[in-house]
Amino acid sequence: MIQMYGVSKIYNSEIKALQGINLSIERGEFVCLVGPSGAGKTTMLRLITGFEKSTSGAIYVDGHDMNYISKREISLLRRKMGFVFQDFKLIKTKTVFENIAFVLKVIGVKEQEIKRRVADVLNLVELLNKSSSFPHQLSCGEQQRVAIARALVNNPVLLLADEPTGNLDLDIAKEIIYLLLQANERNTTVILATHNNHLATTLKKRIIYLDKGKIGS
Amino acid sequence: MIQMYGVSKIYNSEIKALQGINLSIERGEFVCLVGPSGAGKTTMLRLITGFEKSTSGAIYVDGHDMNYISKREISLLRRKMGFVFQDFKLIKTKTVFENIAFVLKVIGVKEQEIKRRVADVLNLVELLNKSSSFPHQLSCGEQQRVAIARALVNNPVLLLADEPTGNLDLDIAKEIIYLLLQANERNTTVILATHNNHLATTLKKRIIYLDKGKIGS
Amino acid sequence: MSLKYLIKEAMLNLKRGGIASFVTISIITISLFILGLFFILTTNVRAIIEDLSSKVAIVAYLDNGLNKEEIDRLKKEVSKIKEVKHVSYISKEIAMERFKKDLGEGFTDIVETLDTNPLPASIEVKIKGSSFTQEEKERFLHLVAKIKGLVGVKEVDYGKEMIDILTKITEGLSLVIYVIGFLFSIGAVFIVSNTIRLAILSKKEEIEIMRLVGATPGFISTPYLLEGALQGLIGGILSMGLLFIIYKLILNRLIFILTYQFIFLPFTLILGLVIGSIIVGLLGSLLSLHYYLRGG
Amino acid sequence: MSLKYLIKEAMLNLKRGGIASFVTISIITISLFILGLFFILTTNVRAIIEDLSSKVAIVAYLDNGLNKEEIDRLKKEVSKIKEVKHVSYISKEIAMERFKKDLGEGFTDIVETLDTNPLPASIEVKIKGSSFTQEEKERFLHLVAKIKGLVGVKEVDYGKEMIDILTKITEGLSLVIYVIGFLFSIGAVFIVSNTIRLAILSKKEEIEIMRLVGATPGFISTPYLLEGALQGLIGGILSMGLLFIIYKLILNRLIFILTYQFIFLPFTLILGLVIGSIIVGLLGSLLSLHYYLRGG
Ligand SMILES: Nc1ncnc2c1ncn2[C@@H]1O[C@H](COP(=O)(O)OP(=O)(O)OP(=O)(O)O)[C@@H](O)[C@H]1O
Ligand SMILES: Nc1ncnc2c1ncn2[C@@H]1O[C@H](COP(=O)(O)OP(=O)(O)OP(=O)(O)O)[C@@H](O)[C@H]1O
Ligand SMILES: [Mg+2]
Ligand SMILES: [Mg+2]
Repeated sequence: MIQMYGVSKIYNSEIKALQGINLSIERGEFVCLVGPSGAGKTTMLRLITGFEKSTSGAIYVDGHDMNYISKREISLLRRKMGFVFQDFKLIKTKTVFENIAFVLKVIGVKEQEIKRRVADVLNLVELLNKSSSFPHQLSCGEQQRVAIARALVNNPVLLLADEPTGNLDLDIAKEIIYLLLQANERNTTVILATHNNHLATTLKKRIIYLDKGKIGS
Repeated sequence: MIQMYGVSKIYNSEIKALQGINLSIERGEFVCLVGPSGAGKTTMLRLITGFEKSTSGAIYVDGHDMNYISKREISLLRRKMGFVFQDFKLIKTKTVFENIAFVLKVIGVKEQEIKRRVADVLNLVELLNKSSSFPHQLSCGEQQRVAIARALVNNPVLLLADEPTGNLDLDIAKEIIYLLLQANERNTTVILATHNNHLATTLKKRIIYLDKGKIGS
Repeated sequence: MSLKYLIKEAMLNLKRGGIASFVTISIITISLFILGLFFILTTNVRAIIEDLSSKVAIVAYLDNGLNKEEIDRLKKEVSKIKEVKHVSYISKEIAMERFKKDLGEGFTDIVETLDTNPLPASIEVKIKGSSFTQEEKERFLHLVAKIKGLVGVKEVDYGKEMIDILTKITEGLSLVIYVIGFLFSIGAVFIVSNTIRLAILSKKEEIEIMRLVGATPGFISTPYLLEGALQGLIGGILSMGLLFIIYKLILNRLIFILTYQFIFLPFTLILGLVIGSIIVGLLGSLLSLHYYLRGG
Repeated sequence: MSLKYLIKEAMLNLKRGGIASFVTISIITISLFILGLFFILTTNVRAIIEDLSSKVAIVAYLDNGLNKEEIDRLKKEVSKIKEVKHVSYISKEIAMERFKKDLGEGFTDIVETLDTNPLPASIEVKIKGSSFTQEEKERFLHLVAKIKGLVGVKEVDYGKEMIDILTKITEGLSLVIYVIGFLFSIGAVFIVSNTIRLAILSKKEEIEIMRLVGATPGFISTPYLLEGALQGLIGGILSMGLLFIIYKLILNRLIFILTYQFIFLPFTLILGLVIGSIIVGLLGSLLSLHYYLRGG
């Protein structure tokens, strides 16, 4: 699913967020990306989404060379992915329902089915009652769950979750992790970035350690 | 320091974020506010800062009735407080240094001393090298630490920290908690809101449990 | 992406835009209002000049001793020329009366010492009013020559200086109005498109998020373009309404002072302004969206 | 809060505003440019009318048989009146020449049959040019009466109709220019203040944060107010520069076509526009800040 060959990302020609990353993630894998604050986890996910280009090295996602992918292709690729951003990235002027529905509208799902699927996924994260709230009317944890719901709603082939439980209590966090595992069972490739080593180890899945932009152990 | 008598906060005349809260926090206390996502932790802190008014009931902060406080008084009161917001609330157009320095400029600290104190506090959260970065150039955990530095820089009488370690790895999280404890030892009243029951209990400080807007046990 | 979805989105964006939408539309309204006001001004200046032009007359002095039939035949002949609006006969006697009046009362005695009336009879020809462009002027001179060539006409006078001045004013004003009108229009286009651009600037984040979840630039843009067009439309209509109110309340009341009836903009110009506003609204959106969407 | 800090903050905000600052200043520039253009137009229309007014002449017909000394004395006497610019004597002979010319060549024979020259000698008095307001007109009529009262002057002619028309045009145009100029200025104020308002709308979040850390409304506002004033200043200066360029490149070149020398805005008006722009920029900020800061 994802291959990286000697990937580096340097910001402002001095901040080495990633250095010489070699990595291969197979289709259907569940990978935990673990590292302390500032290790480069988010940066790596950004490169995979094509939101930023690498400074050097090659990245392939689902067969596409992310350095030479066209705008059209990148849009099509992203439609098969699901993202939980660390800062949620909800659209402020849209309600919870609209935020999640947007992902489905982009891929042309019918109005009726959109309603059903959004309701389903909101139910999973226990936010059905917040469907018509705007993001600023939600608690942080609630916003995070909306982000998770949005990532799950299109049954993505690849799911990138950046610290998806940072603002959630243990009970709900467990449920969210369970949702990710379930998705993985339906053959979704999952990358879970977290600073929580404990969480990663209990999952008993493949762990990639990142520190200061380098893969460690 | 803080007294609440029958405080309720109802959003949109139906969402009961807080209900009938009675509470007293003494000067110099260290209190953990624990509850699951959506329990009302952030709402309670917002009422204490005067950022929102309660729907009913009375709140006193440092002797001021928050329902009848003037704009001028509220500004003066806030200068004695420090906040770590859950969503950081850093000013996007200001650098890390400027964000922290602003708090000191407001209270009229001299240019020279501002430089020294901001450097000191950035050193505490290990971000001295990010001094001239803008918030969007930082990782989430780094932004959170800037927020913490800003809250500490004016040696506040009252420190409100809303989930201050949600985006931090265990090592740094411990250091941050240590900083809060240190501040408390210098007689700062600290309220730490967190969904992490484990963290709260290990601190061996007073814990207030919140659930669905009510104080539980 | 159905049209229904698009229009719904655009309306919703507009509504949720709150003050920003309101301010944007206000600025568009006022820009177009000012442009419209300028056009009203020029329309009326043109009307006044045309009015002046319509007062231009050709005086054809007649041969001495024409009889009534000959004069009538001549009048009829002149009336048949299509540029001619009105023909009137001025006898030798009337001409003398007028001459006396022109000279002032102090000199009537001098004139009265004359034993014959040396002034000729004449025909006064009013032409159909129109502004004196260079082209019109030539047509007019052609007409003068034609009347001069008629049997019984001895000499023709038409206020050469007046015609020259009118032509100069007409040509000069047209030029100035075109140049300044052009600059004004450019200015309005600039303000409207940039205001919409300013409004879209605040949508940077939301556009980025949409890109991140796989929406194509086209899919993202269309509702914003429509919103821009809608803002243009609303601004356009409001401005014309405001203009009409100002026209009715103020300009049209100046009539008492100016003894001139102000006219409003012609319908085609109103339509043009509103349609222009829509297009510029769309363009303003397109410009800023292009900026955000050209990246990955 | 030192002045240094304030100015530094304002400049920094402006710089970091990026495209938004740029677009805001552009809109201000263009609004003032259009207003300035309108003022150039009116300034020049006024100048043209004044030019026309300066061509007004009073003709004083003289008594028959005045000798050279008497005429010279009269000329000198008239020259001394302060409104008078130029005096010239037209003898009976010159008057007859002009009369023949006016009548046209076809009638010279008729005039030549006259044995005496019935036309009087006259003095042509040009007055110092100024626009014909109602007030000016009265002063002018006073002058006419004064000349008429002089010994040796029989009759005075001054083109009553021309004066009436000039007065009407002057008064009417002044009114229209004041009304439309007022509306234009209001429009510019509105656009500038609202553009700045739109720019400040995007600062809502940052203002809220500042409030949260204990900054007073005054402390928060001052840099923004200064920024608004700065934007007004920059926009004002740029617009006047642009106006001057357009004036030099286009308007001033129309001279070849119009045989009229366009004039630029008077310095006081330029200064007024720039200062007005600063004030409006400040006001625009104040308005929107007030909105955000009135809450807790
Ligand atoms: N746009 C940017 N410009 C400059 N530096 C950046 C930028 N984005 C990230 N960085 C830097 O790159 C490094 C890695 O950042 P990244 O966001 O990948 O960390 P992270 O592992 O996600 O950390 P966290 O757990 O705190 O979110 C950090 O030191 C950060 O300051
Ligand atoms: N502005 C608002 N409008 C409407 N509802 C709101 C608003 N702010 C908060 N709420 C609701 O009030 C409840 C309490 O929110 P609060 O932010 O206090 O929770 P919290 O305990 O901080 O949760 P978390 O741990 O997820 O941050 C939530 O259900 C939330 O949806
Ligand atoms: Mg991160
Ligand atoms: Mg919270």
